Order: sequence, then structure tokens, then C-alpha cells
Amino acid sequence: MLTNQLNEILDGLGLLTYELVLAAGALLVLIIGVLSKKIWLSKVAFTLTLLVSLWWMPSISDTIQLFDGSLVLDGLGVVMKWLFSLLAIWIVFFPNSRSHPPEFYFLILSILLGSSLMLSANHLLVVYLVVELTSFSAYILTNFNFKKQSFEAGMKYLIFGGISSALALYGASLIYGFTGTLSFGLMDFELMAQPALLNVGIILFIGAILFKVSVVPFHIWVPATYQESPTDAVLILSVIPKIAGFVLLHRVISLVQIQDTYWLYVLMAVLGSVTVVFGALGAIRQTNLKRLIAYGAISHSGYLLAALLVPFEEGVTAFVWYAIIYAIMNLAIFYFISVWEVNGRKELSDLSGMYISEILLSVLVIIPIIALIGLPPTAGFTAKFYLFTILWNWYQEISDVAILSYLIVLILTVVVSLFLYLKIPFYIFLKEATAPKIDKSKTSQKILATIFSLALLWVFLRPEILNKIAEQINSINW
Amino acid sequence: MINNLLSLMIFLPLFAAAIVGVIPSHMKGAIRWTTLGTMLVELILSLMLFVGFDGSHQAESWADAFQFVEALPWISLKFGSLGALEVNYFVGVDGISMPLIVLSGILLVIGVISSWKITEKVKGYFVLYLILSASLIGCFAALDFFLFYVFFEFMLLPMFFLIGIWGGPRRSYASVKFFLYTLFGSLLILIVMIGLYLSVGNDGVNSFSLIQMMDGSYLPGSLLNPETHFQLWGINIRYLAFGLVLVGFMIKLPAVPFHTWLPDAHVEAPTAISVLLAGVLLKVGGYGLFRIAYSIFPDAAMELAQPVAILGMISIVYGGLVAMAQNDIKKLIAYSSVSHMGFVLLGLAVITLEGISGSLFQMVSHGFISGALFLIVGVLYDRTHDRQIENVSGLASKLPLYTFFVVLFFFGSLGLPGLSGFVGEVLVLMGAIGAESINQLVPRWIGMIAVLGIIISAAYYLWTLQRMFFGTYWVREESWDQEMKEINLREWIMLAPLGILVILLGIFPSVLLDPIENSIQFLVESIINQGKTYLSL
Amino acid sequence: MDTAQTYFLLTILLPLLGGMFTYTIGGKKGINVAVAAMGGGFVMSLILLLSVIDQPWVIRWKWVPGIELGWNIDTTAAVLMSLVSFISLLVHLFSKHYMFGDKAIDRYYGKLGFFTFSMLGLLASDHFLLLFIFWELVGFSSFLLIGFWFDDIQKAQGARKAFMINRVADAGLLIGVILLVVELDVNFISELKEMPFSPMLQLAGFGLMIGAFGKSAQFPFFGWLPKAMAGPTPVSALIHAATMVAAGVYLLFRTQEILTPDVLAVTAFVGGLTALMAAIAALTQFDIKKVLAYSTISQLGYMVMGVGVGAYESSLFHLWTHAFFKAGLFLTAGAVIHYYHHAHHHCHRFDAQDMRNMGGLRKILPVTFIAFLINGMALSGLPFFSGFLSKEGILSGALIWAVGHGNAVGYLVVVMAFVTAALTPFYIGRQILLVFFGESRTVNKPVEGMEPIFSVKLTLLILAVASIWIFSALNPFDGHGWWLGNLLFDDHVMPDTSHQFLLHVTMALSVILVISGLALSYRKYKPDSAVVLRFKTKQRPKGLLGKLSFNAWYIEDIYEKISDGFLNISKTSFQIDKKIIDRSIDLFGVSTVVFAKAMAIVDREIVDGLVNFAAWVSRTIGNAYTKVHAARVQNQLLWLVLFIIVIVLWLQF
Amino acid sequence: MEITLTYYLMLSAFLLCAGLLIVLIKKNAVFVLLGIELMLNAANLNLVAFSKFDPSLDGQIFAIFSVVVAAAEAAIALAILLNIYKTYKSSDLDDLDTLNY
Repeated sequence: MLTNQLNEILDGLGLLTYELVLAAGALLVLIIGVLSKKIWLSKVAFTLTLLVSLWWMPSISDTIQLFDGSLVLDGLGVVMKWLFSLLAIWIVFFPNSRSHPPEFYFLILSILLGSSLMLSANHLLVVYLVVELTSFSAYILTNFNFKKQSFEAGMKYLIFGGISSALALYGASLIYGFTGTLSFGLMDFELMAQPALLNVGIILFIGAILFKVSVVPFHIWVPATYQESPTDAVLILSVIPKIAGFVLLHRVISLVQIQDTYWLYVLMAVLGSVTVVFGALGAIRQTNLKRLIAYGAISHSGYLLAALLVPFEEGVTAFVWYAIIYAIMNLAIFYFISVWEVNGRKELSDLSGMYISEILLSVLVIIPIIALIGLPPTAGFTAKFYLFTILWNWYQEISDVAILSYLIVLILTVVVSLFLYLKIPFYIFLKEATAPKIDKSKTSQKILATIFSLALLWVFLRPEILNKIAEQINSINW
Repeated sequence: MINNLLSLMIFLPLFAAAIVGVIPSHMKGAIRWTTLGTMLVELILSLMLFVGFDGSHQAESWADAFQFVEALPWISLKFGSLGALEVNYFVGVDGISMPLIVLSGILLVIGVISSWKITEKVKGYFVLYLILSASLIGCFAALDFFLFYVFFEFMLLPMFFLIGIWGGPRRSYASVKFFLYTLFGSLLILIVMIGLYLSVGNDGVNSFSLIQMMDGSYLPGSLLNPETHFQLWGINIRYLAFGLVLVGFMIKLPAVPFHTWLPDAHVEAPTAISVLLAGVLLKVGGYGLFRIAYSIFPDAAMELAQPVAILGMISIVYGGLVAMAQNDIKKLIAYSSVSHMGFVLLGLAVITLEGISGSLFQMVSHGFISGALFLIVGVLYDRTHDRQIENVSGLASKLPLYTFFVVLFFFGSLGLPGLSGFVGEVLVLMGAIGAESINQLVPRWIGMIAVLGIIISAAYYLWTLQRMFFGTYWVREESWDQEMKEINLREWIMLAPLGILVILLGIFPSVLLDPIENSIQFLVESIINQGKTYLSL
Repeated sequence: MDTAQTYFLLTILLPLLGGMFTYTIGGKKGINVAVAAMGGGFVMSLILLLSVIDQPWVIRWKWVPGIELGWNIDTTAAVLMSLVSFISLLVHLFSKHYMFGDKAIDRYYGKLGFFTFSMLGLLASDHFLLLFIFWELVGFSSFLLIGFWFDDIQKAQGARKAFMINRVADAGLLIGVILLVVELDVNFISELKEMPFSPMLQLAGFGLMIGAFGKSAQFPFFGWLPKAMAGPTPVSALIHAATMVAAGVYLLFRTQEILTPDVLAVTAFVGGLTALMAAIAALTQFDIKKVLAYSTISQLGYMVMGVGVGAYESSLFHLWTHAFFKAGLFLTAGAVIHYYHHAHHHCHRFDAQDMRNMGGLRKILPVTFIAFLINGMALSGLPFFSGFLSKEGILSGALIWAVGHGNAVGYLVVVMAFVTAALTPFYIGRQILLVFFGESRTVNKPVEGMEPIFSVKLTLLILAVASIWIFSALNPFDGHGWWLGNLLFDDHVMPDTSHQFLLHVTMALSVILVISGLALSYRKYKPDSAVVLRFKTKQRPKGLLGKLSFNAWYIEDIYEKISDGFLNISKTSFQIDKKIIDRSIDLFGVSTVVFAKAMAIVDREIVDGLVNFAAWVSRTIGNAYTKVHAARVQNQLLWLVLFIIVIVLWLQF
Repeated sequence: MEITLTYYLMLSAFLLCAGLLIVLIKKNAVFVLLGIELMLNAANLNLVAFSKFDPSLDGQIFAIFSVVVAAAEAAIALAILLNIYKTYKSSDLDDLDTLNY
């Protein structure tokens, strides 16, 4: 019995090549970092591992259960892994005032590993371990600015994470207690009489995932952390664990048959709309660039959550699209911020009158801003438009008031989000130039900025690539 | 007659914008002349459109009501179970959009000439100007709701920056207010667009084409299908959709409760942009009402005819009253535009032949007259950099030629017969007062009160004329005195053609109304018949 | 283009083209071209009259899809067009002398041409809408002409007020026209026929009536005519005596078939009332032109009353005769003013129109004196003068109508008519005595050679002769013997003999009244009477009736009150717009950027200091909410735990 | 009297609340970490208690893993605390107040 379990594990490993490559790569980067002081070596190793991981990505025909149900590999997971690696490659090109120590890239790889495992985690223990892995590397990453504030941010992030993971563990123990098993596949919530304590357990457990995904009650750490950690780390932090978290959240919720357990469905709708609104409202009075985008990211997770409330067939394509376009938008806007940061523009007021000295960057920044708001000429509009159509169509079927109010809140926040994102071009164009101390950005930075911004326009005008991805997901049925 | 004339008209300015973008910014002359050249070509194309438009074409259904039609697939997205979303680049023109395109062709040329005075950041100005003109023409020509919406949104950005950077002292406030007002309106229209998209199409394939929406080919059981009588919060959802679109376009029109952005936007915008804003951008709101609100929801249009007519009438009277209390002449003209667009709304609300042709004629004539009025304010502003009415008086004796144009356009605007303003207003009033006997939609007293509008407009125009132009010559600052030169050649080139057009349209209105008579006839019949069929369902 | 069409086009376009030529290119020496063009126009109008006598000429053309406009020249229109052209020609000639030396004379002739064009157009138009178009153009050209000397703010205000009052009346006319054209489908004046009574017809009738009252300066709207005196005197003669004011009467005459009896009754009453009020107002005026202005209003009252009581031919006859003697009176008054201008051009504060500085002109300006005397007698209605014939026709028509109706209103109208008949000779006698008899009150030595040049004398004499009775009818005592009348009205209504007795009564009564009026005025204002001697320093009348008369029933102040009321409404509505609508819109959060002061929070967000209520709401929530992100981590945790507890509790219910 | 499952649950709930209270009240960062550890152990207790009824003893395996994870977390936390102490010269959580709103 042990032998077949062992060789089952062995051939199971065959399918986990992506994660294995990441783990090996991370260790490699760490060793190189220790041996040689030259940073570009670890950078090369980092990109190498990512490329190899892409190359060895397992191609699967339909969903496979590994290690008797503790890991589930499906089409959505594969697509997301592609997205993670492709996104992570770009951070090597991000300019920063002081080059990162080699451990930085090790931690990025470990977050990547944690998130990809999170995509397929189907077992309480695995979920807990993976969430902790991603969180721990994130706590350390926030300190990598090695400034007084970044330590403080790291500390707060850690304490916050610690509390929510402790509560989550307690929730997990309750779930284990009532369902008798740890693996999601075997859990069967119907036969239980849904005792109140089990519901509490479910909520506390979901809390850990909500913490990762920064939905309302568990989002309080976001502004401080995003403000203080290095910009490329923030890019990774704001996209990869969040999307993985959402996939995991969806698996957990669909497990509890979200439509019948009506309260969880309504809770998610309420939390989602509150996240969107608070994210937007909080941003209005911000003056620090990264903090402003942080609040925007919170409200974007509200949109992502909405995509999950729709039953899987339609919901998943909308979710994937929104995720991909959200990733591109964040990539573009954070690149701009890191370029400005290197030139010494951290606050909004530093941006005023920038278009005189740097015409190209100021014109280009309009495109990601317009995308984040969701106006037509950019991909942001297709994402939001498709999301609204899905929600409206779903509302047509079940005409449930929670969905309608959620849709209306989403649409109205577009206006509020305009108000907050418009500050950046407003300061750049409509304000007189202030401190002249700011130096020019290099041409290489300009080229990259153009690539990222034009990508957003390209996706709007030629959305075929999104079609191909949608087919790939649907082919591997859930 | 070039077949894809409309695409040429839409993409020529964009192409020119690229060229202007390349020209080094210190060569101001080259930039100005290329833009002027493009705009002249645009004008010639629009005149070819006018000439090529075959007025005798009798349309049976919306499908064959359009000319110069071009359609090619643009976006096709596969949604999972929802079928495919295809948006095609579908442009065409009929009796309603053709005059508006000709109007914008003319005003765009005059706009360029009047922006000769812009000195700082010339390249940025003219690139935005070209993008704005492209999206304007696109808006009028689009026959696909998605394309219309993209152009409608596309217009906001250039206007926001044009007012925001080259405007007057409180420009940032005015530009953001303009942007947010119109964006809120466009969000309402977006909701209805999605609703329509999900409920219109043939044999299961949803589509954005306005033709199918107007012809009423709804999918069985869809939300906005008149048969389903879907109630949302107790109101028929079709009326709700009509209300949303109506409010969306009334913000743009502007009609009274939503007009407060117009005076601020005008006061702060540079002259050329005011001319364009008043001359053409307001007409997009009117055109939207014609094409989307009234053609797609005829049943709601007939049901809600009276409240809309009352709103129109309030705009006329209220706009005039508030205009009388202004002491900044640009604000006065802005409020008078609100009053004149009230006529457009009233004419449309009564859905009679006179009413609708009057409302369309009023849009074109208001385009020329208000364009000229803002040029006149621009002439004064270039000399004195001040717009207060009581800061200057007795100009008639110092600038006789300028006063001639002022008298011509003031009386044109207050509706003196023999000038184009009168024709629009009298047709609308005939429609409004006659509606009770023709289709019992709107009671007669609304038209009677609207007649009050022509008295009020006479009052504030003459009072301004007297305070600024008659009496002994006096100017607040001496420095203005030597500035007070007669209008130069550039101003002549702008004002004279508009003057001739206003007089020509006043004496021979059939020049404009004959070619589009059949389209208007078809529009009125289709609204009434389709409205009745939907109501009877 | 058949002959009638060419004649018509020439009659109507020649004055316009002449005027436009002088205004644009002609300049000073272009005036002769304008006068020649006007002459040509007049000749053309005569030829048109001849060619149209046997059968009227009608033309229709498509103006706008669904509406077809049209001209219709029948004998009445042709006769009146020739009258207007003739008087306009006389004014063109007179202005050469009167306006000589004025630097903007080309603009003056341009405006004269435009006025004649629009007046002729009005007379010829057939479709009601075309009538309205030319109606407004006439109002506009009178605005231009009154405000000719626009550098003097009073004159400009006079022009504006005149146009505004006309515009208000035109709004009534517009409603009437639209109701007729759209509701009752009555488009062409030539095709008018008896209509069954309907409330719409009544309303349309009242609309037409209001329009006519506005143009012909009847009771509520007569305030603008004295104001119109601000224009040059020939303009007052042409427009405000002969032609423009007659438009209202012409309209009522043309649409008599469809005017319902109540409308006619109201017209008659208002006509009589205006005649009386204007006559009283004319009693105490000092300005020579003001007296004539009020007398015009009172004569117009007569014509409108004539139409009201059904005596159409005599009212039109009165219009014809009035045109001549009133134009004559105005031109002679113009000559007098011209004389005083030159006699006193060195001392500028001298008012050349104030009768208190005049007197004893019969020796200095004999020809002007004779012309003024003849026209004055025609105006007062003395027998052997044209005025008597037409006025007597109207009075008898009124009496017949009153007897026929038999109700109190009818008799009141007749009483008013006869009292005015007495007052008219009184005020014209007063004017003649004050201006021409007695000693000259200022100019001690007569300025020789100030007699107007030959062309002016010729015009004055022509007009004076036209006022003799022979020129209008054979029998000096038969009100209906107008030789032109049977030309105009083929169905010449013979006065039914049953009222022969009434005709004789009116004739006798009117003769007595006129003579007593003249005698009374002579007794009061004879050269050596106390009043005349003290007249130089006479101040405004103190008595109630005197004040009422001098200030013309305070009609001006009533207009001021109304326009101020309008101004206040507009000011409050602007406040509403600024304070309430703007803010209430933002209350719903539509616009996130408006009014700052209300919200005291000055902050560094998007519009440097400008926060609107929606933005304020979102800010306060934003601020309150961001407290959650405050520095202390333990507070953050507190919020987290609180949230979780709230969710769990919410779960239980 | 025999110790049934509810006693264990009651104890672990008590431990959880105690840990939470320590975290919220104590000012010193080390104590806060202590509180987190306490909460984690409460969950472990729960897990072990439940695994008595589960033949595959998954609960206990889970508990062992969570002890390891807790240790890792403590290590990271103390490292960050060291840095903070170097810069802020105090481990009192209320001094960390530079990141406002």
C-alpha cells in the first residue's frame, strides 16, 4: 500500500514541473547571491528560472487530482501560471535607486511558488502552508527599502498577517472538527445541519484568504505596505498573490455550494461592494503616489470578487480577462511610478507641470490612467464592460437584488474612481511646474513605458489573444 | 462621388494629427496651415456629402434609410456561453445626421481660423483639435451603438484638455466640471447600451447595430423586448431605459436641470473652443435624442411626450430669464444657447412634421448663430480682455462695421424673420401649438408659454445691444481705446460667411429642408407607428 | 415672368436696392440715386395699380416642406402700396433738405429704403406667416430709424422700448397666426370666407387684434409712438403718421370676415377709448411733435373703432385722408423745427421743438403757415376738408352700429367718439395759435431767407391741396362719396336709406362740435390772452386731469414697472440657478467639483480648494474611513476584530 | 467525571481570546508576538482534540506543521523587530506612527 502511494507521488511530481523548477531556481539564486557579490548574476539566474519554468509548463488535457486530492490542476491554473511568470520577468527591468540584494529575487520566486501552489491547493493543510509561505516572503519583502518606515510597515504587515492566520487556523480546526477531514474533495457540507460554529469556522478560515486578497475587513495593511515596499515588489504583491487568492477563494466558496448557502453569497456581495467603495473613497485625499494606487488596487479587488459570484462557466472568462488586464495595468502604472521615484518624484505635487520637461512620459501615463478608470480606448474598458455584461446577464436570470445593487455600486464607483485617478494627469498638465530639481528619465525607460502603455491599447483594439485564452480554459473543463 | 466618403472624413483628421505631431513645435505657422488645410478638405468632403445626398430616396424601413453606408467587422470577442460580442465599424448618414456633419464641417474651419491667436503650446492645441474633429464627425456618422459610444467618450478627453490648459482663470474648475457632468451622462447611456445589446439581435446573435435596435428586432424573452413588459421597481423597464438615455443626452443638450456646466465651460474656454462647443458639441446631445432616445424607444417617447415638452418649455423660458440677469456677455450667450436648445427639445417632444423639422433646423441655425456670437465676443475679448457688459458703451460710433455684424447676429438669434433663427423657432412653435390636434401628445398651452421665450430673448439682446453699443462712446480703461480698431481681415473671413449663411437660410430655408424632407417624414411616421405597435402589445 | 410680376418686383425692390446702394457704396452723393430709385418705385406702383385693377395677381411658392407662402395684389393692396410709395417719395425729397449736412445720411437713406421695402411687402403678402414676417421687419426697420441718432442714449432707449412693445404685441399676433395656419387650416388672406364660430377662431381673432393694437398704437401699447418721435422728423412723418401705424388697421380690414362679433366689439371699444385718451393727452403737451403724435394715436383710435363698428370703407377712407394731412402736419412741423434750429444753432441749450419758445411765425414762414393751417383744419374735421368726410363716415357708422346693438357699450363708444371729435379741433387750434399767431417769444428779429427751399415748399403744398375735400370726393357732405372707394370695394356698400335720419344727425352734430371746439381754443389761446402771454414760462400742469394728460396716463411708468418686474424675476432665477440647481445637482453627487465656500474644508485635492458636496461627502467618509489606517497597528487590529465580530453577529440573524 | 470534547473546545476558545486580548492591549512588540503564538497554540489544541475522533490522525499532523510554521513566523518577526529597535530605539508599538492615513 505504501509503494503504490510512493509511486503515485512520483508520477504526480511529473505534473508539478513548474513548481519544482521555481523551487530549484529560488535555491540557485540564493546560493549565487551568497557566493558572489555581483548582483546581475542572481538577476540572470532569476530570469533563467522563470524562462525554464515557462518552457516546462505542464500541458494537461483536463483537470487532474494529485496526491489523492490535495492538489488540483486545471486549465485556469495553467493560464494563471503563464500570467505569473510573464509578469515576474519584467521586474528585472524596473529601475531602482539602489540595486536589490540577491535575497530579493529569492523571495520573489518563493512568492511565485506559493501562489502557483495556492492555485491548485485543495486541502486545508496545504492551503494553510501555502498561504503562510506567500505571506512570510511578503513580510520580508516589505523591508527591502531598508528605511525606517519600511521596517515599520513590515512589522505591521507581519502582526496583521499573524493575527488573521491565527484566526484562520482556528477556523480550519473547527472545519476539520465538524467535517472530519482536511481535504476539500471529501468534505461534504450538506449532511451537516450547518451548526453556527461551523459557519464561524468557515468565515474565519476564509478570512485568511480575504487577507491575501485584501477584501474589506482584512485590507487595512495594504496602503502602508504598498507605500513603503520597493515598487517592483509592490507590483508582484498587488497582482500575483491576489489573483491566486481569488482562485483559491472561489474553490473554497464553490465547495460550500455558494448559491444554496445564501448568506455566504450575500456576505461576499456586501464585502465586495464595500471594498470597491472604501477603496475609491479612501483614495480621494491621498497625496503619495503609491498610496493612491494602493487604494485603487483595493477597489479593483472588489471588481475581481464580483467576477467570482457569477456561476463558473461565464464567470471564469470574465475573471481571467479582468485579471490579465489588471496585471497589465498595474505593470504599466507601477513602471511609471518606479521611473518617477528614481527621478525623485514621490508625492503628487512633485508631478505638477511635468509635461513641460518630460512630454512623452506625461502623455503616455494617460493611457494606463484611462485604463484604470475604464474608459473606452483602453483595455480597461473591455474588462469592465465584459464584467458588467456578465453581471447584468446573470441578474436577468436570477434577478436577485444583491447582484443588482452590487452592479450599480460597481458602475457608480467608476465615476468616483475617475475622480481619484484623474489627479495624476491633472497635476501633470494643469498645474504650474514647481521644483526644478527633478532630472530627466532615460530613453530605455521611455521605450519600456511605451511598450506597456501601447499593450493596453493593443488589447482593446485586437482582443484575439483573449479569445485564445478563453478557449484554452473552456477546453479543460472544470 | 467617393464611396467611402465618411471613413475618409473620420480618419483624415487623425492622420493629420499624426503629421502635426511630427512637425517640430517651434514651426507654429506650418502647424496652423496644415490643420487649416485638413479642415478645408473636410469642408469640401462635407459639401460633397451634401450634394451627393439623394433627397428623393423614400425609405420603407430603417435598414434602407441610410446612405454612404460602410460596414466592416472591427471587434469580435468570444464570450463563454454568452455567444460572441461583435462590434462592427458601421457608418452611414441620413437626413438627420447629414446637415449636422455639414454644420460641423463649416464650424471646424472657422474654429481653426479663430485659433490663429493661440500662441503657447500650439502643437498640443492643434493635435487635440484634430482628434476632437475626428470624433465629432465619427459621432454623427456612427450607426453602431458601441462605435457611437466610443466616439462620444472620445470627445471628452480633448475637450477636457483644451478647456483645461488653454482656458481662462478658473479653467481647471470648469474643465473638470464639464468632464464629470458628461461622463455621468455617458455612464447612464452605457447602462442602456448594455441592456439593448443583451436584448437586440437576430437569430440569437446579439448585436450593437442601431438599425436592428430601431427596427425593433428584439430577441424573444429579452429584458427590453416590449413583449416581456419587464417591471423594475414597478416601472416598465423600457420607460426607465428611455429616461436614462434622455437624461444622459439632456446633460449634453443641455436642458434646464442639468445645464449648470455650460456657462462655466463657455466662460473659461478659449474663443475657438467656445465656437465649437456651442456650435457642434451641443448638437451631439440633440442628435443622440433624435437617433437613440426617440427612434429606439418610440413607445416611451410617446408616453412621456408631455413631461419632456414641459422640460423643453422650461428651458426656453428659464434660460432666457437667467440670461437677462448676466453681466458677463459670454455667460449671457451661453444661457441663451440653453434657451435655444430648449426649442430643440420642445420641437422633438411633440413628434409632428413641423416640430421635428423645426427642431433640426433650429440645431443647424443655432450652430451658425451661436458660433458667430462667440466670435463676436472673441473680437471684443481680443481687444479689451474683458467681457463685462457695463465696462464699455457706445461702440457703434467707433466700430460701425463690427456693430453691423453684432446687430445682424443678435437679431438672428432673437428670431427676426428673414434670418435663420426665426424659421427654426416658428416651425417648432407651430409644431408645439398644432400638436394637440394632430397627435394629442402635447397640450396647446405649452406652445403658448414657449412663445414667451421670443419676447424674453428680444429683451436681453436689445438691452445688451443698447448698453454696449448705443449712447456716447466710453471705455473703462484708456488702454483699451487705441486697441479699439475695426474688425480686421481675419475676423471678416470668419463672420461674413456665417452672416451670409444665416441670411440665406432665413430667406430660403428649403435649401436645407428639401433634401431631408423624406428622412424627417420617415422618422415621424416610424416613431408614431412603431410607438403605437409597442404600446398595443 | 409676366408683366404684373415684374412691376411688383420693381415696386418692392427698387427702394430697397436704392437704399442698399447708398448705404454701402453711394455715400453722400448716392442720395440722388436713392431718391431716383424711390421715384421709379412710385411710378411702378402706379403701373402695377393699373395692371391689377381688372383682376388681382396671385402667386404661391414653396417655403418649407408643408408650408406654401404667397403674394396677392388686389386693388386695395395696390392702392395702399401706391399711397405708401408716394408718401415715401415725398419724405425722400424732404429729407434731402432736412437731413442736409448730417454725416450718416447714407445710412439714413439705407434704412428708409429698407422700411419702404418691408411696408410694401406687408401690404402685398397673402399667407399669414409671410404677413407676420414683413410685420416684424417693419417693426425692425422702425427700430433702426427711431434709433438713427444712436449716440444719444434717450433716442436709443426710445428705439429699444418701441421694438420691445411691438415685439410683445407681435407675440400675440404670432399665436393668432399659428392658430389660424395650423389649427383652422386658414392660410391665405385672399381665400378667407365666413367660418363657423369656434373658440379657436375667437382666440385667433384676439391674437390678430393684439397684433394690430401693437402696430397701430392702441390702448395698452400706445406708449411707444411718443417715444418714436425721437427719430428724425421725416421719419416720424413717413412711419408714425402715414404708413406703419396703418398696418394694424389694414390687417383688421383684411381679416374682417373671420373676426367674431365679440372681437369686433372689443376692437370698437378700445378704438374709442384710445381716441379719447390720446386726445386728452394731446391737450397739454409743449413739444410740437408730441401733440401731433398723440393726435395720430387718437385718429388711429377712430380708424380701429371704424373697423370695429363695421364701417370698413370709411375707416380705410380715413386712413387715406389721415395719411396726407398728418404727413403734411409733420413735415410743416419739421420745417418749423428746422427754422428754429438754424435761428438758434449758436445757443445749444435751446429746445427747437418746444412751443413755449415759438410764436408769430405766420409772417416769417407764410407758406408753411398756410400748409399747416389747411392740414390742421382737415385734421379737426371742418367741412370742405377731406378729414370731415372720412371722420363723418366713421361717426355715422358708429351711431348706426350702436343703435343696431342697442347695448350700453355701443352708446359709450359713440359718446367717446363725439367727445374726441370736439377735443381734436381744440388741441390743433391751440397748436396753430401758439406757433403761428401772437408775438415770437424768443427770436426778436426774424431771420430772413429761412423759408424752406422750393422742393420742400412744393411737397408741403401738394399735401395741403390733397387735404381739400375736392381731392377726395365730389359732394363735400357725403361721407361715402369717396371716388377711390368704388375702385377699392366692388361690392360698394350703399348706406341703407333707413338710417338717413341718423346720417343727418351725425353731420349736424359733428359740424357743431368742431366749430365749438375751434371757438373754445381761440377764446383760450387768442394772441393777447393771459394764457398766451404767460405761456413762455408755463410749467407742467398741476391738476389731476392736467397731470394725467401731460404724462399720457402714466403709460410710460407702467411699462417701466413691468420691465423692472421682469428684471427682478430674472435676477432671482439667476440666483436660483447659481445657488440651488447647481448645488442640488451636486447634492446627488452628479458633479464632484462645484461651490467651495459652503464647505469650509480647504484641502489639497484636485481643484485646489474647490470641494463640492459630493466630494465633501466622499471626503468625510474617506477621512473617517482612513482613520482605520492610522499609524498605530493595534488600532488597526481593533478595527479588524470589530469587523469580524460584526460579520459573525450578522450571520446569526 | 470524564473529560469530554467540549472541555477542550472551551479551553482552546479561552486561549484564543486571551491571545487576542494580549495582542490588542500590550504595547511591547514582543508581547504581541507572544499573543500570536498563544492564538496559534489554541488552534493546535483544537486540532489535536478533534483528531481523536478521526482514525487518520490528520489533525495531529496539521498541529505539528502549524508548530513549525509558528516558529518560522516568530523568527521573521524577531528579525524585523531587531531592525525596528535599531532605527526607532524602542520596541513600543505606539512609537511606530510615521505612516499616517
